[in-house]
Amino acid sequence: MNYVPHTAGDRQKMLASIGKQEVSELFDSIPPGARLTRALNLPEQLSEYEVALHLEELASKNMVPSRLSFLGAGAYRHFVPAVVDTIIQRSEFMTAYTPYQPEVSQGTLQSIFEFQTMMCNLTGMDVCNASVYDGGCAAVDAVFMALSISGRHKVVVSEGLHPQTRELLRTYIDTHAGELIEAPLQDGRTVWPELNDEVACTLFQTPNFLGVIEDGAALCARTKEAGAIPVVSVGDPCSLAVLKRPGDFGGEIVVGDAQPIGLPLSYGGPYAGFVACKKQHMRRIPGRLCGMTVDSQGRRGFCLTLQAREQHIRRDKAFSNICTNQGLCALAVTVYLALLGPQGLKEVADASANLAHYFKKQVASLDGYKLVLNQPFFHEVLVECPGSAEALLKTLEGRGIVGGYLVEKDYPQYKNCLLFCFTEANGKAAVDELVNALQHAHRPLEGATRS
Amino acid sequence: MNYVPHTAGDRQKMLASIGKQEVSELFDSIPPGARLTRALNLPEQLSEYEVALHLEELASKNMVPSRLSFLGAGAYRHFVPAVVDTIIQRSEFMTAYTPYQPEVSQGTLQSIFEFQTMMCNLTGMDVCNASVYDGGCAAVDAVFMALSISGRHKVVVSEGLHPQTRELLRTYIDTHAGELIEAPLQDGRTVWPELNDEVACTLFQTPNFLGVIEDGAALCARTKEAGAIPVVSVGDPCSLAVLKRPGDFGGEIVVGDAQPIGLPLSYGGPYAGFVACKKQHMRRIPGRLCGMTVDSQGRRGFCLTLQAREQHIRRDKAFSNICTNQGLCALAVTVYLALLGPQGLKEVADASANLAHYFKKQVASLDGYKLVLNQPFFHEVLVECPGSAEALLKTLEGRGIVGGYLVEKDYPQYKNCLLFCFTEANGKAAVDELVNALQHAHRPLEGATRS
Amino acid sequence: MSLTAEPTLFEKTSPGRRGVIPPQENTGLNWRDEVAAELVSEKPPELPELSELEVMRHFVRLSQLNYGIDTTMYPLGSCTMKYNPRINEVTARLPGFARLHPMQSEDTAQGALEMMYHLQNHLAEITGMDGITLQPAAGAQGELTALLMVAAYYRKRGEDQRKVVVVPDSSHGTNPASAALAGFDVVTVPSNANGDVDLEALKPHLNEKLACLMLTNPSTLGLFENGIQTIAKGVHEAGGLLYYDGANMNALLGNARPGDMGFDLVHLNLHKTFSTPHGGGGPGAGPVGARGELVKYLPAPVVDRVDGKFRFFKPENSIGRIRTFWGNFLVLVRAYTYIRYHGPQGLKEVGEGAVLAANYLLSRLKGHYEVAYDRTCMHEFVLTARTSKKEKNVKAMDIAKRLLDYGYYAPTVYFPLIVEEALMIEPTETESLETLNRFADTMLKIAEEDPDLVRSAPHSTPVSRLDEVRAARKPVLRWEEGLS
Amino acid sequence: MSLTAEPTLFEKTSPGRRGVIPPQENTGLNWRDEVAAELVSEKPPELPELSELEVMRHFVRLSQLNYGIDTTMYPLGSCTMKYNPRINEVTARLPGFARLHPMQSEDTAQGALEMMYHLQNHLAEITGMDGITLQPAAGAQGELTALLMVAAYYRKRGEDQRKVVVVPDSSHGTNPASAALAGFDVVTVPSNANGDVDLEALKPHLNEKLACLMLTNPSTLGLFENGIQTIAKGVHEAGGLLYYDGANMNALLGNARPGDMGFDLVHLNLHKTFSTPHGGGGPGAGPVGARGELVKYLPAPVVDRVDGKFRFFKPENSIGRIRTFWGNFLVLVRAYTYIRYHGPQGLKEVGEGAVLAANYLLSRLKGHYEVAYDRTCMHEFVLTARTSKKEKNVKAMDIAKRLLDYGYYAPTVYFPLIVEEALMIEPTETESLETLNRFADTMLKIAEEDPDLVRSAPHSTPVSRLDEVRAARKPVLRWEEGLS
Ligand SMILES: Cc1ncc(COP(=O)(O)O)c(C=O)c1O
Ligand SMILES: Cc1ncc(COP(=O)(O)O)c(C=O)c1O
Repeated sequence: MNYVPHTAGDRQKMLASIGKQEVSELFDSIPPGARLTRALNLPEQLSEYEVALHLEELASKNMVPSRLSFLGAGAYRHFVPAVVDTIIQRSEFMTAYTPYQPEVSQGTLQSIFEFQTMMCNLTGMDVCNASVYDGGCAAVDAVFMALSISGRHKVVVSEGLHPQTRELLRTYIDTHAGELIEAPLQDGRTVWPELNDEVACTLFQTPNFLGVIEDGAALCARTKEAGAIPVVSVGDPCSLAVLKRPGDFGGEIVVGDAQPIGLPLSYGGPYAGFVACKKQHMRRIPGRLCGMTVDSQGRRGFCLTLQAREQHIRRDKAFSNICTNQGLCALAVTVYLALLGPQGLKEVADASANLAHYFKKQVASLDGYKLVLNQPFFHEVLVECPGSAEALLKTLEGRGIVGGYLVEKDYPQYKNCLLFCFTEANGKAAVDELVNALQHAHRPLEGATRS
Repeated sequence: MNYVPHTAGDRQKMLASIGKQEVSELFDSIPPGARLTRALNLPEQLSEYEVALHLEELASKNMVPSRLSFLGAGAYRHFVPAVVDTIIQRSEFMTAYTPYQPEVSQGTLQSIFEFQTMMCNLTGMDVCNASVYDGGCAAVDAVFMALSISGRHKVVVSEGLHPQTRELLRTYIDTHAGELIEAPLQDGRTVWPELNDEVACTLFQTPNFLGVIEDGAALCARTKEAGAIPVVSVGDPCSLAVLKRPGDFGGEIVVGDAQPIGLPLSYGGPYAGFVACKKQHMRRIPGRLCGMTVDSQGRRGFCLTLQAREQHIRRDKAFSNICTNQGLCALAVTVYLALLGPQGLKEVADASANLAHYFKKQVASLDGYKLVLNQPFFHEVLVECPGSAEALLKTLEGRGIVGGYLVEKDYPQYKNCLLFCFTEANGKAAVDELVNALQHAHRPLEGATRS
Repeated sequence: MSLTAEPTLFEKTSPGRRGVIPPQENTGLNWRDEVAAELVSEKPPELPELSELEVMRHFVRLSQLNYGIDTTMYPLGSCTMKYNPRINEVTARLPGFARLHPMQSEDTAQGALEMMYHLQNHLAEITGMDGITLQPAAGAQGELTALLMVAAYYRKRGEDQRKVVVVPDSSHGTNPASAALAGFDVVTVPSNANGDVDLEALKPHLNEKLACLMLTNPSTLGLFENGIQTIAKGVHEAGGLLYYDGANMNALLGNARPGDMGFDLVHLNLHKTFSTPHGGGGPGAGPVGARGELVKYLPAPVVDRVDGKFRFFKPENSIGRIRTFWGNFLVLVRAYTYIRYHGPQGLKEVGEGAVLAANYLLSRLKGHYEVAYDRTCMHEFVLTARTSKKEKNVKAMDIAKRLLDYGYYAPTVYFPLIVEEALMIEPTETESLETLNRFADTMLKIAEEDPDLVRSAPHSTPVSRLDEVRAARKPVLRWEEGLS
Repeated sequence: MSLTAEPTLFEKTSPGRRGVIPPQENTGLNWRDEVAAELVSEKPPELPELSELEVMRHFVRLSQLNYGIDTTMYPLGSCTMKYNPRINEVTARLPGFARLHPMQSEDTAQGALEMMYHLQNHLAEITGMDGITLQPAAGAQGELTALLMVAAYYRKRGEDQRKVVVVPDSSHGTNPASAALAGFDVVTVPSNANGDVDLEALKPHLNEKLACLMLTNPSTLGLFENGIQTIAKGVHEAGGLLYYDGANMNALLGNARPGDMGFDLVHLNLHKTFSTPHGGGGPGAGPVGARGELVKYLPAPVVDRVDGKFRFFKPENSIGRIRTFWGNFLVLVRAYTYIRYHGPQGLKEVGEGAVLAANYLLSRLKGHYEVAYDRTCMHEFVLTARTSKKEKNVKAMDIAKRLLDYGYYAPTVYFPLIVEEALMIEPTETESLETLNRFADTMLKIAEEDPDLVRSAPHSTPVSRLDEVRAARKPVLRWEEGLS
């Protein structure tokens, strides 16, 4: 099958106009050795119906998280209103390119402008770009920004930053001759080591990977004392509705992934990373920016701007190589935020945090389970389990519960500890069911040891 | 929850302008005895998320037909391309009303015009309306048309017409002082009784309810000899791509349900009935018609026309009371037909018929199963089962197979017979699986009788 | 943007071009070999030949020529063009609903039946009725269904002489049309100066021939029928039945119920009050409710719960089946979703919001436009352009067309018939104060505009006023070679 | 229709208005009681307050200000704006994919991993590579990924001195930007009069400092690189690697493979060749393929099958993780759907259709427009308006803008940089002959139009040319009180 509309007759007409006999002649410039003379070794074509069935079958082999899913760890299952998907499926949004021709792209451009505005308001920054690949890449971008702004080379990163983001930094840091210094957590909270004048920036996440709300004000203040740039990574950005904003406590660059505010889990992508910053760093920000201006008749309009930062103008001198970004995902976030509004987003955050604190209370009273950290937290709670946490996860799975995240993979110090996440999409009854399951999960195991 | 945007402040402003203190005052014209003073006794409101979960739960209690579904009997599971739903979900189509203001409804109007055209082409008629409620109602409408055109009162209806449509005729016929005469099938094919000059019309279905392709030419000819109007009901309209069209064999009014050509099964609705006819009956056709005309600047445009037939103009003298029709369903059909095109629709019909004939061959060789009819058929086959057909259906259900239709409910003469339906959405492998299941289904039963 | 006319599909066709290709499988046989040649057509059907992209683009472009609720305020009186919630589109597309075959066994469709069962009960509670059928596909079919029940009821009681259905002169066209279709004689009673049914004029018809009085309440003037209790008493004393056309039920949700006003039968328009999308003409759903004895006459089947299982059954004196299968099921799913979303409080707020919005808009327009009946209105109100027509030769239709230029859909015009140059405006509860104000400002502006400008409107739409006379005189109802 | 400007969300806000209300449950506690007050904000965030209908209408109206593939031909060179099949949107929304949590155990995501495993293999076959990573989110990230692999490869071999990446002067901006970002020194080589890499100019760089030559083939001029085999030989003999920028792979599908031409590394743009929607800027996916030894350097994780189970694993010398989680998964689902739909034959027809359409359009425009390199093109070609600029002062940008008036999106302009006044046109295989002809006719018409008219275009779009200088000089990058 294909979507090529040319009939045999069309092909004849086209070839005649070109002055060729056969379509294959058009490929004559390919040297014989480089020309494929066999068919590609791929499965045979399927009709639309068959391909849909095939994909349905593949999809059915996955276990779909329900209300009984308590997995967060960097991707959060919040409720997304139906309007969001309706809008992003609008042909005029979905099948447009990057808005190079602003006169026929005002829809995309204005929505980017609205995205930028709302993300600035949420983070307390002055400028936000039109999205980058994901939250991890946004953190890398911010570090590169800081290295280039400061001319320094050390980057102090909290152990509370998402482990995968820390991996990314390790992958990329050499390209900028940077040096990564990891600041360990103490009881789940970041403590900076000595910061000297080689430090370009610090980078911490709040709420951090273990769910803890960091003391952002203190961390930023210490960073600034050292003349470094405080970069803040946002855990779940819905928390910005109820927690002090990075801009309020001294952050100068704020990054994160907007997935939790408008995007489905999607097995990890596409999401929408963002980089926001204070005005002074504006010209160093990577990615597209949309600005408000006027047209030749003085009417308001929007266009891409400050493109001198970008690869298509600056080539090897550009600050970033990004071209295609996560536009449609950013649009989804824009629609989500417009739908939820200040009160709605606050309620999402409150409901999530309340359920997490409700769980904490319940789990603390369960035999064998222990709260690991004694810190303020948002919607994720670290719990030490009696016995093997991995086995516990399997048991829960058998009951249709997607349990928490096994942190020992990334934090060996927290053996048999699970990070449970709660959002408004769980609901109290699901939390009660989880608690109940936890309470009974280890019975058979205990029984087994006794016999 | 609600979708009312008025804030408390808005309400105050609005009341002030009206000159009232409280919204409840606006209801003062309702006499106290008629005013509800308690809350409605309904389940409490749910958030969008919760209502979605609730409906998902209800939906999950239904068994969803897969490729292994062989149920037809008036509703046919053909493949519907994804584009269809995309188009009918376009805001501008979905949230518009009947196109009373043609200047801002050209999208709806032109697509109705295209629907009318394609349905005329498929049926061989000159005029088709913009849809009526369903295929059964279309048949009733056609009978009313014929009664009114002919001034006669008898209506001869084939037993091969969908049993539910025959029920409808029984419900409605008295209102028009008509008299229904049922013409029994002989070996699955319609044979008219004596037709005299009291007969307003005859009405038969092809392919009929038992899957048989009627001898339309003979049936229409005999009808016309009696000075009556031949009304033809189309079984699955995809058959029009490969069978002689009613217009070709003498039909003057053609009705049917367009569900099979573009609409999901939807547990029976909404579907799209249609009434098409030859030019001479045009001014008696019920329902909306869209016509091509010009605007005040001579540009082509479309508008509703011949409205003098309709209730909003003619009130108690109208030919039909229809107002809201099945517009969006007709649009789905229009998109479907445009996507499939002549070749595609033909392939759908051929694939369906071929699978049915393939099945016939297989089943005929199975022990205990018998083909009931010795007639040309399209994509439904009537099979007599060894033992209880009802029990067989249950057995098949246990294997995930939605078996055929138990015709004895409507045709007591066909005891233990099942009507199996085949479409391109089944595929050969599914048919083989059905045949295999049939072969083995009665084993345990036989075993049971032996012991 | 260039919203130019879009050629028809038939002008874009190209022989041999393919769109979607259906699945195919080789069974090794050709069914044609087994069927007499004269039954079969070898010529493929006459359908346009386009690529998938061409089809997509065609309909996307066509859609752009439409106004819809999602693009603009749509103050079309009597039609309740409110926001169509998108979650309803999601629930209606759940495979467990959308893929269900209507002939499946009840055992394999318990979720569908459960939904229908609850929806029946919810609609009964909302209207104050004892039983509901979900079958009718629209309001008009609901009317016809109910009138068939009326006829059967009287037949059963041996009161076959009751052949008269009375409708007010403000009634919707479907009311008399349905009554006539059901075999009744239709009598129209006038409205009084207040817009209510003229009780004196009604009286002579309250006799042994009366089968049924059909009332819309609030009426199509947007007014609550003041005499409703007197009317109900009179009709019932005469042995007649009272029918409620529920097209305007939106106004009363949670504040009043037809059952409590004395109505015996009602229909609802789920595509109005319960906001299922109008779809450019349909589909809708027009459930009918009945009280007392009449419940036994409901069409078959209705859903009941027996021993914890949901089943279809046929009421004792049922008029029979009135359509195929079980109703416009996916429309029912949407309405059920809507009801569960709102709950009792939400529905009450809907009705109140609708009435508040209408009265507010009326207060803004009063003084600038002539009001047909100057009372507190319910969810809609009717203006009259009779003076404007007389003095400036600007008719209701002109004002309606001019609104299109400003990006609004038009009010209902020339209905109800008893108001000369009627403009019937229903803002619905989902329009914001800001939108209502902008609409009012536009109306005020139009009232001051150059009559020529208004008379020749619309000016900025893809086409201008269409020659409807030509359309009717020389009907072109399908594409044919040679057209252009 | 009135496609007037739409106010921003912030101008439509109304204090206290609610849109969607999230689910809420009373847990009997308030988390704020347990968290220090200075961490918490009591003030709700600054977001606009609108009703659901207002939000819906806002974005529907905004969308109407856009052109997209579904509304018009979008001949944007280098971007492969072909039809985005809707079935791909359906498969990407299957709950089993869309709701899957990236941190679920592999055992509970076997369907997802199976799809990724097959997609890796299919892309390897299509490109002639030995291994694929699906991780990169776009072409540019693919480039960077591959260049990190190059760096790691040479580091491992002890060839740290290989610091030079060579790009042709026709290369896309991301190529030099990625190379620089990856820490390489970028050298640009000129193209010859034929549009190919100037082999003489290249030679001096084929030395022990050469890490990699990045080539787009067909080049950004739409031309197949004539010297490809010579180049490959030269690069390899110098110990360097050859990188394939797959942005233009659409032309070659099924007819040629970079692996067979001697490329060692490739990236693909699934949002181009495999038609996942561009979404007004993204998301995309930029899988990278590698040959031989380089496979061991792919980023982690890749999917493999072990004992019938699908698992993530980390290649031996992996450069590590280059993004979070497993790639733009739902974009991968779409591309996989696309590949399975087409099969080997369908994909070949795609490439052939694209090349045929481009050459046909070129044949229609030749003689009326100056062609930058008059050769058989592949999937796109480049015109130059240099004479038009000189003689009529009508620039490439003017022609581009004028096309908007006729309802077409514009070609890519001023790229590649080596062509003065470049207009780069890529029709793609999904445009019909009729559409190509209409586009060609329009281009011919524009060539004859009054230069003033063309220079001041567009005239019929929602806004006219924007003041981009002002936008950059006084950047307004967010809404603030007082703006208008
Ligand atoms: C007052 C009134 N009654 C009845 C109807 C008919 O309802 P339907 O269009 O659903 O058949 C309408 C529809 O406009 C109406 O406004
Ligand atoms: C030739 C070429 N290379 C690379 C890229 C960058 O790809 P992406 O936008 O996916 O990052 C593009 C995109 O326009 C391109 O055209």
